[in-house]
Amino acid sequence: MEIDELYQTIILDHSKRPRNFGELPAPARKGEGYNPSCGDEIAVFVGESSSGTIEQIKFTGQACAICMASTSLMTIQVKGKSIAEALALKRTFIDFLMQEAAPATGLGNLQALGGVKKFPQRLKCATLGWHALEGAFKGRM
Amino acid sequence: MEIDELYQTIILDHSKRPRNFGELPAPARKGEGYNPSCGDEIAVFVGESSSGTIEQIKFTGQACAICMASTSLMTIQVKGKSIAEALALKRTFIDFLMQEAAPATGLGNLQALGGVKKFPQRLKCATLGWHALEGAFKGRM
Amino acid sequence: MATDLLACTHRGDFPVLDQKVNGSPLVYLDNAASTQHPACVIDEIARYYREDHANVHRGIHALSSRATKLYEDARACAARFLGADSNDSIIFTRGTTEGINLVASSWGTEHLGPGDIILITEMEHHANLIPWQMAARRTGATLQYLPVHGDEGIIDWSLLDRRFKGSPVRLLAFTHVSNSLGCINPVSQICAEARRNGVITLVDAAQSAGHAPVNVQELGCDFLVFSGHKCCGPTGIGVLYGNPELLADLAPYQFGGEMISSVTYESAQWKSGPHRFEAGTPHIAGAVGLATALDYLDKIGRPAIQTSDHHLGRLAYERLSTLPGMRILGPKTERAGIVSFQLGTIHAHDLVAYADQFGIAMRGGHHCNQPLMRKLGLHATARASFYFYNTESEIDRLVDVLHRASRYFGV
Amino acid sequence: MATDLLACTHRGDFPVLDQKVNGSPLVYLDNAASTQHPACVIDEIARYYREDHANVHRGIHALSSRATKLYEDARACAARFLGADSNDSIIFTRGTTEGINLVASSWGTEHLGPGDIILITEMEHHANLIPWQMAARRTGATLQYLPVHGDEGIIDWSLLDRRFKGSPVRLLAFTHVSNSLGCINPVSQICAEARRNGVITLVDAAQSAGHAPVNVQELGCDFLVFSGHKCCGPTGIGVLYGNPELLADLAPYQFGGEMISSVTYESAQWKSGPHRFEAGTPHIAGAVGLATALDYLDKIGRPAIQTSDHHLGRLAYERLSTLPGMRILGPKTERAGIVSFQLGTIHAHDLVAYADQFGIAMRGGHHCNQPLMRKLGLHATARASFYFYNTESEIDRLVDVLHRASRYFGV
Ligand SMILES: Cc1ncc(COP(=O)(O)O)c(C=O)c1O
Ligand SMILES: Cc1ncc(COP(=O)(O)O)c(C=O)c1O
Repeated sequence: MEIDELYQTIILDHSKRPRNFGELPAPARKGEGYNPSCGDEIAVFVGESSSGTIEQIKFTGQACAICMASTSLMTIQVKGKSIAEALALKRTFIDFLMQEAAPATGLGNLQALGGVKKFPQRLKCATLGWHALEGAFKGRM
Repeated sequence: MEIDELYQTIILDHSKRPRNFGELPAPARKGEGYNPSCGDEIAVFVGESSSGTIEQIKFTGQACAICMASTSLMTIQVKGKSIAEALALKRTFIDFLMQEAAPATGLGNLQALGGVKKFPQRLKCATLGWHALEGAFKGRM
Repeated sequence: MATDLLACTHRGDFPVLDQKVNGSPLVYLDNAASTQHPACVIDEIARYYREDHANVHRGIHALSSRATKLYEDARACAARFLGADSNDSIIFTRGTTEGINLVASSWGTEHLGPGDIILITEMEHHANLIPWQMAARRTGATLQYLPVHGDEGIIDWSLLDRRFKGSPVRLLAFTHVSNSLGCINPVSQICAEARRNGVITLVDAAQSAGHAPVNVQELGCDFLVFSGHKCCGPTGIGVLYGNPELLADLAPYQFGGEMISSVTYESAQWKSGPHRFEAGTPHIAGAVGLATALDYLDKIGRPAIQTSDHHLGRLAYERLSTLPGMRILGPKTERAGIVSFQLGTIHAHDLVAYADQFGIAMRGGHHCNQPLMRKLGLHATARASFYFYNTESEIDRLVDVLHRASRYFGV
Repeated sequence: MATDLLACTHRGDFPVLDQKVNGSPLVYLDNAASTQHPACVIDEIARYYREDHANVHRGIHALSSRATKLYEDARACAARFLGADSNDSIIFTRGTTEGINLVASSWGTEHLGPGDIILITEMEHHANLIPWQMAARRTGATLQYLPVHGDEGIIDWSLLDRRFKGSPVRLLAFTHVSNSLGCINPVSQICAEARRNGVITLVDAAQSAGHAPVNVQELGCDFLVFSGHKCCGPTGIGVLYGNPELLADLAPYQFGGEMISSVTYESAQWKSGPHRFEAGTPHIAGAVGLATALDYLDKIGRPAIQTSDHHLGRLAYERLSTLPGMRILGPKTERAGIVSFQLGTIHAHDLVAYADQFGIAMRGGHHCNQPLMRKLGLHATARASFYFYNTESEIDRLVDVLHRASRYFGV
């Protein structure tokens, strides 16, 4: 069934047991994402190393399975990356979801969200955590 | 043709050569009628006798043939009547135009406006002068 | 099976229902968001455009007279539908939202000032909440809320009298049927109480006008609003009923053609009657289609529709209650055909997306009741809402799919 | 006969035109009030209701996704139609009137104050006049007029620069094509002049958007409005284009669902983008039908439609001029397909009623240009207005009937 492409096993797993769930204390950076059409909220906390890489990352929030899993997988995938690399990955991920034949380079398990291509209404869910991440790079807590 | 029922000879005649056209000086009463959808305006002037009958009546205005003829015929028909009689005639006239089998008692030549029954959009035109007349009974110049 | 009677005889009137979605027959349970259209409404809209269309009011030629007659007949039809005394008390709007905005703007600006209180309930749709927040901000009036208690959504209406007596309440705006709780407010008692206290009332009938007998004389309200698209009518059209005395000296809302009696370069004067509130070319086809819809509903009979609604609502409540982890909002009995719920920890979006795979159409979200949801500790619920074309077996299919969803998402 | 080419190929697309009125084939010359609908538009509206209808935005299920996609595709279509950079600059309204009211209210309230000048022309439709009178009254700004000279309706646009330089003009609102004079204003020069002087522009494209290429980039305007029903589209839908920078910080106009990002019992925050201005359930079927209409027009080609319009307008002017006692408003050349006239002393209502008996549909009245009519010493005119489905022989029939009318009313 098509629904199984959306909710792949790894997605259901990450939505039920999100990794890196929780808060980071200041001076970690915090970014928030909000989806007005469903009320979903995600907050992402980022702690940087002195060299500017993402050393620590956690998130909290109330959201659907797609959003929870996407954010959980994101935290795994961006840890250790520089801010520039993380933002590039965000671009790759969004292109992957929105464009027919976009490459999945560097996405790793995030490819499991490919089912969203067939459910454009869920695009916002799949990207909410990423917008929160970008927000974290902008404001200090 | 149906149009000839609307524009009976007497109507065309009265519209081109309206009777009692002109103003009356004060202390005659003046009433105005205005049709916002076409900009038509009629003013009716009434001079009463000491016994309260309509001794003199004149009108001015810019309006379509139906309105001009209806007002012209009205001035003839109400002259010499009491205010109560004139208002009763107004009622009879409007009922005559709006109701299928209403009597035409006392309408005289005003019956020539019967064609309006088939042209309900023109009802306002046919009654504008009458509303001005009623207005004249309300306010002194 | 008795209550499938309406669906038996009338489901076939709705072309849209006869389709498969994701391989399964469509089960349309999103009626609180928008209802579907019987063929007679769709056909009448098309007929209007094919035979009679022209601009209204200003025209003398044949098409324009026909269009004007249809448009004004639609007004008379809406007046009949609401039991209004006069056609002049019916204003066509885009929908419920515009109707409330019109009142909040025109009536609010003239009748509200600092110290005045606007009273609404905590269960209002955003459409009956934000316009009052804005009116309060603009006029200096204060917006107050009648609290809603618990998941059942109980409002203690007996406190109303004290609220009225204790403070300068000018207006009470409230919903007839809550679009997320499914509860039914006792409109006529409330309006009587308000009238005794000189308080103006606005009833949001978006969820009731097409679902139950709604008679403005019996309800005793001053304003009442509803949307065509929630009662088998076209999109883009709705009705604002206004008590003729209040309308008589209400300022216009929008300005343009058809609402003026005279204009100079310096100033303008307004027409009397409903046209004052209908600036510009109206949604003629919408009014015509709405009239067809209202006549269609009254041919079926709103009491019968109400019975069907309540039966489906109660049945859905009962059967959904059997699911483990089920939390249902709104009252157990005396409920409309609107059932919002939270199933275990499954997010409403996931549940609705899952159900869609089986052809079941539901809403998931805050249903424009964000503050209420927050108060109840919820972000979103799934909502199944019924109309007379729904069947008991559709409820069974819903329950079955929710069981599967529980297993799927591993509650 | 060359210009009947469009009517030859496209008249058959319009079911309404194929009927007799009072025994004669309908000659529909009331296009400035409202145009007719090709079958493809009527069919698409019906198809939408039969197959895809559901409420938009909030929905995840299949019908709602389809309806949302159709609605947002319609926005993209309107953006393409107007040459707008971004879909976000397209706001769906009820029509031209609502679009102007929205700008006068939202933009006006924030950007106008005592001393400021709103500049419009003496030829504006009431829809582009009264909202500015009211905005002036509300904000303390002053409403000024660019004068119109003579029956030809000439505005000396070369004075604009001096007007701008001499006083604090904040906004210039004007019509592209006058609905009673038929003249065409040089929009791009005017907007360029305004932009150089930091003056915001609003173009009323009610009479032009469906009749000629209209590209907001090339025109250089800040706001532009039009109505669907005047360009083969449904009633109840229109478009407001807004320069994205101006829209970005414009306050909402109506309040309710779909336009908020977050609501508490105390306050609300607005969405960004066009949805902020579209509170409540929109006229989905209207937007869908409008998109079909706009695509239909662009398939024919607006340059071809413009050529046809101008040809019919010029021809009508020429042939009507041969009638004794004829007074025609507007320019002799460079005119749109709108011809208002006074025939001898025959009142417009009588003329229009008479023509209707021969199946000819025209308007008679002040055409929502009351102050202009008064300035020209007229109460009302008859107006024949053309679209690409009209033919030269229809003009001949009109001329013939006007000759008869002259005899009938004994001019
Ligand atoms: C120039 C002009 N502006 C505005 C309008 C108003 O359009 P609508 O009635 O569709 O809002 C019209 C049409 O009557 C018009 O011709
Ligand atoms: C109770 C209630 N009020 C108001 C509305 C708003 O109606 P509309 O979107 O048709 O303006 C709705 C529907 O969403 C509703 O359920």
